[in-house]
Amino acid sequence: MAEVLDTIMIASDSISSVVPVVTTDSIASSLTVATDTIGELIFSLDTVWVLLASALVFFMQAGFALVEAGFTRSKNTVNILMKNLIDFAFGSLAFFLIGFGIMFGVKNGFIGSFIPYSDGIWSGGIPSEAFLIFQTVFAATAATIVSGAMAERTHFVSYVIFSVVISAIIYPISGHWIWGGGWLSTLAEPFHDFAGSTAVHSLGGWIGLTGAIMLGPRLGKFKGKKVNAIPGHNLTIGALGVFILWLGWFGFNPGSQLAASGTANAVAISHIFLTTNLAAAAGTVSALALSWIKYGKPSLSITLNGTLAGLVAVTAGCDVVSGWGAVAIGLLAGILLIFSLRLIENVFKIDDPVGAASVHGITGAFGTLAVGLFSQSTGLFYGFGTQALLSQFIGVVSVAAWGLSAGFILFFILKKTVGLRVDKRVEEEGLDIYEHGEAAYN
Amino acid sequence: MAEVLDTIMIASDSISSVVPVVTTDSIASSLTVATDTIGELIFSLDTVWVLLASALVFFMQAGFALVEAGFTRSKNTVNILMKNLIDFAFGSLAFFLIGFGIMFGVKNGFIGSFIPYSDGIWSGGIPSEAFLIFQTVFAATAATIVSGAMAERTHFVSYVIFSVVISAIIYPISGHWIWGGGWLSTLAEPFHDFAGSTAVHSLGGWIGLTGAIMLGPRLGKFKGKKVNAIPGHNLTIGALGVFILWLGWFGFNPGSQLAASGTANAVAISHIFLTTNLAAAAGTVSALALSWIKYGKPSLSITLNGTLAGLVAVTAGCDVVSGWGAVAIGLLAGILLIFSLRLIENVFKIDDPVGAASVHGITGAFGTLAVGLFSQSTGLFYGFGTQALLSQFIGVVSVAAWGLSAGFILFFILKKTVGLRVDKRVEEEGLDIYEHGEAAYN
Amino acid sequence: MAEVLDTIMIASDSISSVVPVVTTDSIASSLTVATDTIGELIFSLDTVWVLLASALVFFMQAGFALVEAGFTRSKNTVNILMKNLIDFAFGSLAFFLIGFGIMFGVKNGFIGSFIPYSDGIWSGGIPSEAFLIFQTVFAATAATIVSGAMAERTHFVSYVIFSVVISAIIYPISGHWIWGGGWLSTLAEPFHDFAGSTAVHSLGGWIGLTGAIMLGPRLGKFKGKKVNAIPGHNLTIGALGVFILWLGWFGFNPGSQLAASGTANAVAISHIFLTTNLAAAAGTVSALALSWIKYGKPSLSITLNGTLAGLVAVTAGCDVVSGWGAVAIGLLAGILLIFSLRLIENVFKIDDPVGAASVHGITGAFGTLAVGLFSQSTGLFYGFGTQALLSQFIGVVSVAAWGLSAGFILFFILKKTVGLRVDKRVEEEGLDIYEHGEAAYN
Amino acid sequence: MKKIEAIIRKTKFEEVKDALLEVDIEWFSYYDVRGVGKSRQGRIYRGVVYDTSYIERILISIIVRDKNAEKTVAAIIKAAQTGEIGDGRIFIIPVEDAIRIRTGERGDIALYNAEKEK
Amino acid sequence: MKKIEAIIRKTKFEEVKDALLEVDIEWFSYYDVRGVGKSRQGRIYRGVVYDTSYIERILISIIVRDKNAEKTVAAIIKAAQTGEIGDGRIFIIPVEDAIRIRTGERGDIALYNAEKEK
Amino acid sequence: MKKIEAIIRKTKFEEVKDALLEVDIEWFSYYDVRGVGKSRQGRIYRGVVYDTSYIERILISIIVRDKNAEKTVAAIIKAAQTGEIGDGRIFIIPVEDAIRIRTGERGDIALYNAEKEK
Ligand SMILES: Nc1ncnc2c1ncn2[C@@H]1O[C@H](COP(=O)(O)OP(=O)(O)O)[C@@H](O)[C@H]1O
Ligand SMILES: Nc1ncnc2c1ncn2[C@@H]1O[C@H](COP(=O)(O)OP(=O)(O)O)[C@@H](O)[C@H]1O
Ligand SMILES: Nc1ncnc2c1ncn2[C@@H]1O[C@H](COP(=O)(O)OP(=O)(O)O)[C@@H](O)[C@H]1O
Repeated sequence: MAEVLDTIMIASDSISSVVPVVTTDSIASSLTVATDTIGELIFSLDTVWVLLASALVFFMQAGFALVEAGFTRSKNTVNILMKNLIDFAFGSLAFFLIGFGIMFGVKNGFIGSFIPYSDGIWSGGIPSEAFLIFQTVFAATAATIVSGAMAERTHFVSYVIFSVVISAIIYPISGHWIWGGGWLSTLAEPFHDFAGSTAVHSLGGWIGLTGAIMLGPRLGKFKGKKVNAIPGHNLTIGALGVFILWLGWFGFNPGSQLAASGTANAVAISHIFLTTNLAAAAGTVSALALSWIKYGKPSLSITLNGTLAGLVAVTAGCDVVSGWGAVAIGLLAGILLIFSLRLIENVFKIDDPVGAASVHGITGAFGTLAVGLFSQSTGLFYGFGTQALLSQFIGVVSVAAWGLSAGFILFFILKKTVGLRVDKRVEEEGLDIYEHGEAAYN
Repeated sequence: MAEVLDTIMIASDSISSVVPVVTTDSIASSLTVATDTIGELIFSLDTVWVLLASALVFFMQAGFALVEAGFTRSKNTVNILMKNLIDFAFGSLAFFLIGFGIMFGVKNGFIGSFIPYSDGIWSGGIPSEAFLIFQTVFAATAATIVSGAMAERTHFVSYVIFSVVISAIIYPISGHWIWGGGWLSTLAEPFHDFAGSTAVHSLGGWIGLTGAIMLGPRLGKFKGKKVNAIPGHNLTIGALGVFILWLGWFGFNPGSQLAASGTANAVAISHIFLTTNLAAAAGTVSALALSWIKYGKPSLSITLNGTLAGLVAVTAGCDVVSGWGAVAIGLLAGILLIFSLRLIENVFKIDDPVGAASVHGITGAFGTLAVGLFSQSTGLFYGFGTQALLSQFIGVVSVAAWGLSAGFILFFILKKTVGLRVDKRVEEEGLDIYEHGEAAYN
Repeated sequence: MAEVLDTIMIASDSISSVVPVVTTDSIASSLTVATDTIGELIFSLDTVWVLLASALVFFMQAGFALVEAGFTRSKNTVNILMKNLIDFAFGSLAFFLIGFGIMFGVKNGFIGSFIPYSDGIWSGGIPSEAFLIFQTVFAATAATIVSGAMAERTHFVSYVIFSVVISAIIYPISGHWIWGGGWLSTLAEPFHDFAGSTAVHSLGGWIGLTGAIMLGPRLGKFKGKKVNAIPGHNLTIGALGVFILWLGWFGFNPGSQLAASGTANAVAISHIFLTTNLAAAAGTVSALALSWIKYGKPSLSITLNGTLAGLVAVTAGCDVVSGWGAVAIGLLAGILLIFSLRLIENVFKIDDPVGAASVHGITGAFGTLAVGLFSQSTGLFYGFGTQALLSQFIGVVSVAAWGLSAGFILFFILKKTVGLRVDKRVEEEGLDIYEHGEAAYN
Repeated sequence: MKKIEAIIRKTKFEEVKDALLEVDIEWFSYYDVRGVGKSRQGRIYRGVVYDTSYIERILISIIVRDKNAEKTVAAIIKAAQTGEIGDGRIFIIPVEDAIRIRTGERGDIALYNAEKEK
Repeated sequence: MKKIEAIIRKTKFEEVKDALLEVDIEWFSYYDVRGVGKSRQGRIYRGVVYDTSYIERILISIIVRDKNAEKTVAAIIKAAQTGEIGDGRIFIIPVEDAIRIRTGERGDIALYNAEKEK
Repeated sequence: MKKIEAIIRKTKFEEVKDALLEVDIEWFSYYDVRGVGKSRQGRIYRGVVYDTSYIERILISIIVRDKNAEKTVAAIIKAAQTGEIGDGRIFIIPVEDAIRIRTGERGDIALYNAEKEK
């Protein structure tokens, strides 16, 4: 690139220095070179932005691994870490081979095309490989969420299979509806899910919920009417995981702009950065406050979940809500989360060890609906009527239906074939030794 | 943005291809578009730089959480993690609502204006929301530092209150003096604190010192003349925290340039990156060497503090000192640190569990003064007289006075109202169970 | 920079608005300013890219520290952390003072010049200080790798000395051959090691292997014919380390492009990002599969090593292999790794606690050779004959010879002077207490 | 007085605790032990397979008055038994004396709560 | 010989150690135990409140010659007593024999340092 | 029945385990203890030097039939002895009864494997 520019410089230097030779033509051609170079710079800056955002989102895999490991028991730590490692590994390959084509391939409203990634499938303002990477790290997130809800009792071989199916097929299909030009993006008022409250988080949450139901609770979780707490083994690691996720979200949301150049984009990514942070902060604060009021003591485990709830909720509308809107969404998400945790655990007696269904499923759905209320350009609270809210509702419901039913079929098949749940003895003594032959701590 | 550019391209293509139509006017207007686009690109690149720097600085919250957790006992780990989580959450909201206005609002020498953040308060070469985010992550750092000095014995409710007050009021006021156009920035030779050795670190250190004094030492720390070591429970976590902080500092210092475009800025941020790293390395080495000589063995806990000392010290002058100057500052900071730790603990019998007053207060002050010596453009050692040194001295002393007195008033009120220190029994059995009803490790 | 641009804007505004004054000359001079500004932007964007990549690569130090700490016993954790901290600290200073000059100084084929870093040594499209920083974080990686192979039994003072020698002299010399314009870069078909499979990883692996041999195995590792497993104390920490390394590699490889502006660079860094990720994923998957088949259970410790193997192997050719090529290289690296671990441990009875010689040495060499096969522009599999493969072979062998012999001489001298290995009692009770007077966990 | 040392499965701890509370054993200590036994587990670490039978167990230590020993043993067996290999063992060890640190009281009285049982 | 098992507060450990050294008890072992007792603590985890009384304690195990038993007990009580609930207990258990692994010496002599006490 | 409590170096554990298996002791429990003794270590933490003699040891607890006590002790000594200070001690404590939780069997039979030894 430097060489190209040298040419322009020499050209334009000659223009200004050697006065007589200046002709309109030579200026015009220098200008063309300059303009082309500007175009390339725009392309480059956007690429840099998307790649660095991808790196941040990738790091969320570590965040999820730590959160899930920290919030479960030490006898299953190797298993949890392994799941989080291999779902990204398999997911990267599966999305390259199958998922990307399904999600972004030739457009029909329901599904893309079954072809491996190639340069021509997608084109836009960044290299298609940069776009592929960014989409890959998103796809892997959906699968990872599921592993949390099904922790401490799932057969490892089953996990490998369903994590591949999720990244390769389930996620790309609903993703196609929303981001691949599918039917949700062509509603009269298009369904708005900027960075994936529904496309990624809710979907993961619903599949996880289905899995948790079909697996049944961990041994000892429910005893008659009594709900037993099964505390995680290392909250330091869990808290670090949440900090890493918070960091990663600064790639997840602002990166979804897919561009940074130009005043409009620069202002947009700054705004998204701000709303993301405010919602996270607000979710933390409201979960803290409510846990304090409800249980008499400010609980770290709940507060950490509150942070995630705020982040998940704002993801759909981070680009269109105001700073104040983000605070409101975060506060509500933190509160909703606590009730959701209770509901799922105490009322429905579903055992979701890390609360994935609540954090990702419920608050993801809430955040998506909230766009219909808080969007500054379409929201009810800004006087734009219920049109957008309706579209959001359709999107939330159809993705939930998809996640629950696809999850059900998938887990049902696995249950009948390789088996979904480990033996009682394995569960009691820990999956680490029986499934992996290794202990995390020695 | 791509569309805009397409227009120019088409325009300039037409200019060069359709030879006869080339008029001076059409070229001039294409040139205007090109120039505007360049302006937008500058704006965008600076925004990207500041946002990514903000993400790195945000991650320092995790670093502080781990350092503080690792260097204290396991029975108080939930409490420490909780503090580091909620001070950022409350701090983000408080700075949005109050702090930003006080720090950057209508300029009078002592304080800004009491208004929530809004677009008009600040304007510069990046979106004001990007600037807000960058300042938010800085504000939260000051509060976090305090929690280290007051660890293992502070009432949680008190902590919540004072962390809000610090982010919302105390930090923004002295911040206004230095960075908001206040009196320190209008001295004859303006006080130079590039990225906050004094504005952030020293301030946090002094408030923490006040708090540590007013709380009194942890039970069992001093027994008659004897000083007991209370070793931290997990140095692996502590070391990871230091690595994360070091990483975050690459956002903290180079990000404070607030711009990256143009040769001058690019050279500046590279230089700042280098001086930051050299000072950290030098602080590590000198603390290692001195601890080895003094205690007969190279101590990890001290060496890690030495790294931080080097980083804190170079923060004020990272833009104006040479690489060699940075090495000198780092070496001195590592040595000063060890003497400061001894002085505070053994002579003054103040119990600062993670050494925050030494690492942030003392070496922050030292680093700020060092600008008056090592600055290549104003420093004594470069033949510029004592003018700058004097300004630095005024700044250091006035911020110290502010931190100590504001801290004193704040903690005094808390002591008389909600209470600053937990009961003896709670302290003995651990704050985790009594204040949070949770244990970090199960 | 903003001011400069304002001038152009005013200039070009005047051009387009004040119609009559438009002269060819005024346009020409505005165009020159615009072109210069574009040149500066290119410079700036490249700088931003390299600095952020440097930050990511720096973070790999934390990754190595955690991997090594996690995969060894808790009684030596302080020692391992200390080594990883101080090798970067000493390395930063040593590379600034000596290493950079040797690597990039006045070109003769074998070695550069013995002068401290100064602005004039290197020049290119980014500030030389940015280049220095990027090279510094690379240099420190080589030394860090060695500490893993020699863990749990090396005298700390010896470690300090040899880590300085590696960063200051050994690494820069072979680095000069490859990247500093030395003899390997001037072969007919130049040796291609894009980001350092050989220059960094293999070299570190070979030196580590030499060290492991000269130290002898840890007590209790081999008992007669039996090989005992000495499991690491914390796989959670180890897994986090691998995630951090994976993240850091997104700086290591794409950052080695040293430029991001222009379509060609943007496409290149995107492609490198993709190949890096695909190889890591493939290495993970093949190590998982083979460990599952070979040992009956999917082993986390091996799978984590497989991830690293994939990353190390693709580093040499990440820019020239296709996505599919990267997958192939990763798959082979994961398999090779497992056989290499067995070979070194069971056949040669060499005790390399974290498998550094296999992960970095063997798979680094393999990945470098693979360039001769898989390179889309020179590789055998793409019909370009064996020319490139031969160059790769020459490079791999000569760096191996250099690493093994320089390592041998270095360790031999240390063994005869300060001593390489700690006493039996120190090794039994742990280096933490005897060498550092501190325990990691309390 | 007797010391009852019961080595039980970790997963049975809560049930044993409840069973003990039911027979009015309200004070006891416990800690993690590892048992070595015959139910071997193959483990792998970085490719080295090693046989081991280290099984995590909880050791409950209860000091009871002689008359309470049998009911304590019975309560533990009832709660900890699964019938499968690895249920653990109970050992009964003689104890000569007990002292309550808080009051210095010695003998049987140090074991029960004066207010409650008289 | 007697085995003195003292279950004390973690925070009192240093004082007890010093007190023991003062009465010439220089060798002993200790480990962490959790006590179950009546001073219940409410804990919350992710919104589930659970009552528990698990309290971290240190168990000190000292094997002493018969003649030293009483002074050992007295030293522990003196150092560990706070007068508040939760101070812990001391148990005295008979020991039949002791062997020093290094030398194979048996009986009382295995317990004290020959050079020092004769 | 006897309880053999052996406090050994951590590094000798594997050897002791093998030695015990050789004399047909196949079941035992062990856990980490810290020993306080005279081989003091100076430690530093953030510049405060503190003397300590906390040494990590493993405590092996084996309940054996009376007739097996001596051979167990001998096996441990053989495997754990290095001759240097810090080899540890073995204590023999009387045990009144043993119960196998799985079957409820009491006495000697609870200690050995019926199928194997008869
Ligand atoms: N003789 C013994 N001495 C000490 N501990 C023992 C002894 N026998 C059994 N244990 C402990 O009890 C645990 C469980 O006993 P086990 O024999 O597996 O029960 P089961 O007879 O039901 O198979 C063992 O893992 C070990 O920790
Ligand atoms: N009968 C017992 N058997 C075993 N351990 C006991 C017994 N009684 C008390 N302990 C241990 O001692 C600890 C402290 O005893 P506690 O009864 O709380 O003291 P206090 O009598 O001063 O209230 C308990 O937490 C428990 O670990
Ligand atoms: N009287 C005792 N009571 C309890 N534990 C003891 C006693 N004497 C020794 N130990 C334990 O045994 C360990 C090793 O004993 P030590 O005296 O160091 O062996 P040696 O006699 O070979 O020097 C000590 O660290 C301590 O844990």
